[in-house]
Amino acid sequence: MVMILSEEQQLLKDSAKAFLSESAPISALRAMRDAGEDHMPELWTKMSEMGWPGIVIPDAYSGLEFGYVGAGVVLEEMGRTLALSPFLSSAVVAASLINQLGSEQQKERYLPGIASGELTAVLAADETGYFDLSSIETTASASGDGYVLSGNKRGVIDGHNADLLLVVTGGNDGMSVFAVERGAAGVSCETRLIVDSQCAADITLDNVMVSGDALLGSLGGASEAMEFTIDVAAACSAAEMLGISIETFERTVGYLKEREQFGSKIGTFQGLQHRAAQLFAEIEVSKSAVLAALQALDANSGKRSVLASMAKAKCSKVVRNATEEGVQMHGGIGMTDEFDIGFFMKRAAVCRQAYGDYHFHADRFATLRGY
Amino acid sequence: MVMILSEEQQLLKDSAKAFLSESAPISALRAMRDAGEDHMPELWTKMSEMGWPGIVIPDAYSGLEFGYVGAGVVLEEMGRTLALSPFLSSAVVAASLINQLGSEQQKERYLPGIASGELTAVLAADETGYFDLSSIETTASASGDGYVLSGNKRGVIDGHNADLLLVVTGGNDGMSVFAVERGAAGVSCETRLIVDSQCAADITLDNVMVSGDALLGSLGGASEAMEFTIDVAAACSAAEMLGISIETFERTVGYLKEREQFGSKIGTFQGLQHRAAQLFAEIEVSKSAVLAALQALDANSGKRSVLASMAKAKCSKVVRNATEEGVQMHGGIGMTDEFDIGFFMKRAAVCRQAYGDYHFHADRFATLRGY
Amino acid sequence: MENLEQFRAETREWLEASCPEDMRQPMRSDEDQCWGGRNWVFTSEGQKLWLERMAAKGWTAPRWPTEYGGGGLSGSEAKILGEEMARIGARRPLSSFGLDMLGPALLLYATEEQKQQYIPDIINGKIRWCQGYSEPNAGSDLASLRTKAEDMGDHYLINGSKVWTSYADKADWIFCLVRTDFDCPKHEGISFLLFDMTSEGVSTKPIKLISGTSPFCETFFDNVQVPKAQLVGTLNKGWEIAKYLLTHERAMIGGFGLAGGGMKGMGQMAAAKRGTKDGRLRDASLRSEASSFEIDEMAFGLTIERITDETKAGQGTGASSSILKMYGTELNKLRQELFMAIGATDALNFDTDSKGALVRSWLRSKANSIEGGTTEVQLNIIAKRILGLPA
Amino acid sequence: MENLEQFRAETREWLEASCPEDMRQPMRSDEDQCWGGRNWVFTSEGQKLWLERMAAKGWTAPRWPTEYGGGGLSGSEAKILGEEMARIGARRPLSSFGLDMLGPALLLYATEEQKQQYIPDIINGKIRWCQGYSEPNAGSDLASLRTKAEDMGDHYLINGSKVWTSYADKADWIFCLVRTDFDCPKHEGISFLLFDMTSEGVSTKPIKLISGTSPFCETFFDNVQVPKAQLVGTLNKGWEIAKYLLTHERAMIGGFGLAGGGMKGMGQMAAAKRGTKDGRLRDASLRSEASSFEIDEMAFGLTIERITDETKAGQGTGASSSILKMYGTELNKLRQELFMAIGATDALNFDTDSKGALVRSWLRSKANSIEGGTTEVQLNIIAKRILGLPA
Repeated sequence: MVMILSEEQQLLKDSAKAFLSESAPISALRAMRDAGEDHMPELWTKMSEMGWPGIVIPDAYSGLEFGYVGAGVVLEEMGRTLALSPFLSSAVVAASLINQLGSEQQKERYLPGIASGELTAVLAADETGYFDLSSIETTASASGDGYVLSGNKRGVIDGHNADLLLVVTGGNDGMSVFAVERGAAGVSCETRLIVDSQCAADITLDNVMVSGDALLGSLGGASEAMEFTIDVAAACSAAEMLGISIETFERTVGYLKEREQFGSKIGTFQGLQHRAAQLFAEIEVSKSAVLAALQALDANSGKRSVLASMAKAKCSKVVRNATEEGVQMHGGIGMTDEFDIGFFMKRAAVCRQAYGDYHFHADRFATLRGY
Repeated sequence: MVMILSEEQQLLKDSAKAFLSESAPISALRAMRDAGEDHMPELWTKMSEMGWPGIVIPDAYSGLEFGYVGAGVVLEEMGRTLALSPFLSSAVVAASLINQLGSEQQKERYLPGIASGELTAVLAADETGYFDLSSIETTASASGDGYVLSGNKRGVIDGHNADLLLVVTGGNDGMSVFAVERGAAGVSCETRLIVDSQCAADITLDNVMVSGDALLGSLGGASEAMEFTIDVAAACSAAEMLGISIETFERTVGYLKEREQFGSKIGTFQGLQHRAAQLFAEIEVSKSAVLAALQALDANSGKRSVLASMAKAKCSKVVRNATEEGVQMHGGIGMTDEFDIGFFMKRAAVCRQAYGDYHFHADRFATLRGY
Repeated sequence: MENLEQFRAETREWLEASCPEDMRQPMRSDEDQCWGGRNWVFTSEGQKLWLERMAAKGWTAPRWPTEYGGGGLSGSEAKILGEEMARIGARRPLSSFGLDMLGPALLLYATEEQKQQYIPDIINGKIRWCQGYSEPNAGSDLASLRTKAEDMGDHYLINGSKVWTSYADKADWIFCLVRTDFDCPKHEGISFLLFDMTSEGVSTKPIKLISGTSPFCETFFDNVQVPKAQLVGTLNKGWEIAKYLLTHERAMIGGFGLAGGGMKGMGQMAAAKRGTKDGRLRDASLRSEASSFEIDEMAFGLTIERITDETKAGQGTGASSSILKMYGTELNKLRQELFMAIGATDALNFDTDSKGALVRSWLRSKANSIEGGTTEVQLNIIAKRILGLPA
Repeated sequence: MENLEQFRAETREWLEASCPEDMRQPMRSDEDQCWGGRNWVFTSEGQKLWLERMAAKGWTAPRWPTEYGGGGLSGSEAKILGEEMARIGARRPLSSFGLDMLGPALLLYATEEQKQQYIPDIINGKIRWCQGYSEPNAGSDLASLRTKAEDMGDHYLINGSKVWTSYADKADWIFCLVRTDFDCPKHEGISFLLFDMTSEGVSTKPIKLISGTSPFCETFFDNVQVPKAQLVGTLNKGWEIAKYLLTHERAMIGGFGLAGGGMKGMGQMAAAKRGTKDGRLRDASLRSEASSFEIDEMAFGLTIERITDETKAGQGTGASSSILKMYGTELNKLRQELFMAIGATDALNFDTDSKGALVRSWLRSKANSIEGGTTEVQLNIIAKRILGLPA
């Protein structure tokens, strides 16, 4: 596959960049936080008007069918301005899972709503904090024509704002996924503020009754679709981290060119120059990792999972390096809340944990590579 | 314990330094290699005349009873000049094992000879190349009053020159150690040149008959003494690596002060300055690691094994860093055989592998620390 | 040796009798520290008693001379006191820049009158000090400071501002670098002044950090009058005291590299939270990282011990404070990264209660390699002063 | 697209028919490469046939113009050829500095006569070239070269010496940087000459490396006469060609960062040698290091692909060769470290036979970050040319 963006993908990227720098600059995030809010509903409305929530959704369900490379370039730009939205969680991750696993009726029921941005869905899988899906203890018991779900889900970002929860159950029969309305009887959310000014929800399902058609796919048959979804989440979250790395790096290099110490621009110090050059190379390398993983999703190639975990692991390391150097090279001012660089470090912390951290994906990578 | 050398220890270190720089400079190693030799018998004779082989051996067996800190400071100086001798393998490691495990008679039989330098002994334990003592397959079967030993030992450095092999056997009964004369019927050595100009021997024991008093300690009862011996080997080999690191570093800093490029001394470049400063700090830290591990051996403290593996792991990393930077900062000339810096990298490769590499000791450390 | 054993026995007995139960609990957060000062509100009766009892023996400053209220202990005795306090988990009775920084400088540079006036109130925690060093835009180039002290006959008139003043909004007095001569190289013409933060013309403004807390302030001086008796050391030679204090500060910050007393090891903590398999931490990649960290942490702790012992024995290596500062702070940043990995998604909590402590502490740690002289400045010092590399 | 599929099918068929069996075996060591040249002794009939057959199609230089004997393939066709060769594990028929370095420069800078004269013999492997760049004491400061070429009317007279000349003792001709003007800034006054290594006055002396091998030489020129027709490009403007070639060289050396074709992954290799437990590499610490390495290795391989594709599409980023050189060589050093860790004590063998190959290759790799412009030089280039950081 040729590793450059197509003309359409490049256009989408350019327009995302223009829109986000205009409508969702860092100052918008700061204003949201200072107002005590934890999400940006108006921004989501605007994104929805542009059709973004439908980027990965097939045309048949009112999506744009633009693919994962498309979603990735938008996420990269979102990473640059730290725009907050349910794009990744609902329009990319949850939509992909429904599209993989759902019946024709279920897709028709949910996907157009997600594509229009009116319905937001979120994956409620992890119970350990470590994205350890082998330890899922939430149960589904058959009851009449439907099921009764019980269990606890942990750290579902923006879970309290979503309309629909894609609840993963485990047990001896294997993994299953149920589409559960957040408002359903027996569902309760405990929300907590997290470091990037969003909220995460710990969700309790206490004997939640759902009808038979809430089950996506077959009982115990979700493993393959979940693997695909992990790949989607990993590669797309890597794209967001790439955007954070690039923006943090550019701001830092800009600062090196302007800040003076000991009578010289600090950018003249070779110690800093070499570290900046190394970081630049790492970012170039992570760009390729992300693009390859996204392309493999679009092609559904056999190397999809290996590439996705590679990209998530690599970008987790690089974004840590980029944000640490960002703060360090800015010095004291980089530590102040008044200055924006800390926002990147905070969002990076959330992205690094989301959908499996470095250790999770390095382990998955090794396992997939046969050792 | 006060972390400084006693006056006696400092004196020993100073005299070792003086002796080695005079009698065993790098040029001696080069001459040995170029002559196609693999050890330095005359140097060993001189060391023996000074009593070094008896440093860790108790006074009761004609040793100096000077302890492991004493052995460590000598090894550090040996690392600085890359002096080749059976000091570590025979006088420190093998002597310690005999002293731990042997009966009064056995100690009297072997230790005075080792202390005088006339007898050299060597540990023949590993069969995997990874110092994995849980996989020992060499067997000892009772036969009359004695035993029959069979098995293969791998990569025993200087094994073909030693008089006595301390053969470790395994099996369900646990580890045992036998003192076997290298010349015994059924013992054969295949030697091969290794990178630091020594030889290593792959040793085959083919139904080697030994008498009952060849068994050190009880049958299957060697585990505890072997743990002690691993600690001795790890801490003392760390001391040798420390010496290599220090010497390589000093030569490299010297070069930075004299070599000119682009019209300046290369030592003025901040990129190199910062790396040199970081390496200096790492060497300072590994000094403490080594001293603490050696002191813990002398005190036989409860933290002995943790400290020994810590020191070996840390010094393995630092000596790799020091020798890599040594070659890199010297540039092309550092890659030539004519120049001495490569000798340090080669010996470091051997020390890093000997008695368990970084991975071995990092794993042992984690296990000892309870995780 | 016998005397030391006796000292240990007596100390143990006294500590058992005197250290209140709640002062033997591990600190849960920075909030549990006792800083003292005019406006201090003790968080418990135990905190108050503990400070009073320790101060009465001079053991808030165990090695300082008894004539100013210090403990007068020898190095070996002080070590035993530390060991015995650690044995019962006793908290430090007083956290104080007076103890850690100003005091040692006063003992070295102040007049007898100044020592009598200031040191006792440091030891008993009556006066809380802050440090006026950094200035806006000066950054690492500390000596380029511009806060001005004009000689007005019987007093100096101070105008200017400081930044990164730790707890300036809570401190009673400040020790402050000011420029008393503008017509000379920047390292000359600096003087070292002490003055009351309630003086007319002093104001402070807390700086909010990315961690959400505000341990630092901007501090403004608008025609502040300072009596000349409050100058320490020689006029225009304040940089010497400043360097001495920076060295002390570095060593202190380097201590961040040490694990907290009585804390579980990183790997054990990870195993407890993440779970084990066959007795090993379940996540192999995390296990490797934890062991690599613990190896460095242990070797670093031993290095502090070794350098301390060498210094006592007169074998010090000069810029060791730079090594400790650089290494210790980088190590602490790594420690906090590992805490975050172990805490996993729970660690992202940013609530203001104790649930948010982990991530705040992680964010706070990023300043370690900036404050008290950046890592880059320490590396420059090592390269030039110890290794003698050319400029 | 149809044409490409047809090209693929035909290529596959031809390769199946033409590639000798022994040329489909993985190379066991550097010894298995075919370098060609006047004095080349083929190691097998297969090696000879393979070179002849590929050269006849111009496929030793697939993208070069057919008029000089090249393959004349498009980028897409050349990629397919590469893929099809990899499919059957076909070896490269010819390793050559003429192909990798000199040829591209000749296509760009040489006269038509020079192209006709030199390029065909590069493609068919008749002439083996070496590169005369570095000089004693110049090190990274390449442009400070002092080898002199005096204008003697119909020829230049060369005096001076080179160092780090790869395989100078085995090469037939040299492409060489010489100084033709001493009275100007060092980057001007350099010219680019070609000459025969059998010319009178040329001598070579192999340099023994720490790996025990001697792939490099010192090369001496004592009154060597070089016809003026053998000057490439403009007199005194040779530095431009030199820079172009350095960029090529960097990209080539950066390729060291790639795993060899058809090789097992690092982790699998480790698992095969060290053993597994519950399906996982037994040594958890080694497993973590292997996965971290493979992640970087894979991402780096993709970066070469991406940069190649971008360059084709005219979107190149300038100093990308410096990035690839720096990253690829550091990666290869790490690869060799891992080979050593996996090989354990066996890997220490220094015998001259194949048993010693591992450690020699490890030692050899340490030069990767020095030759072709040190890692430090690449970082300077990135910092200044790409990032625009001030000098």
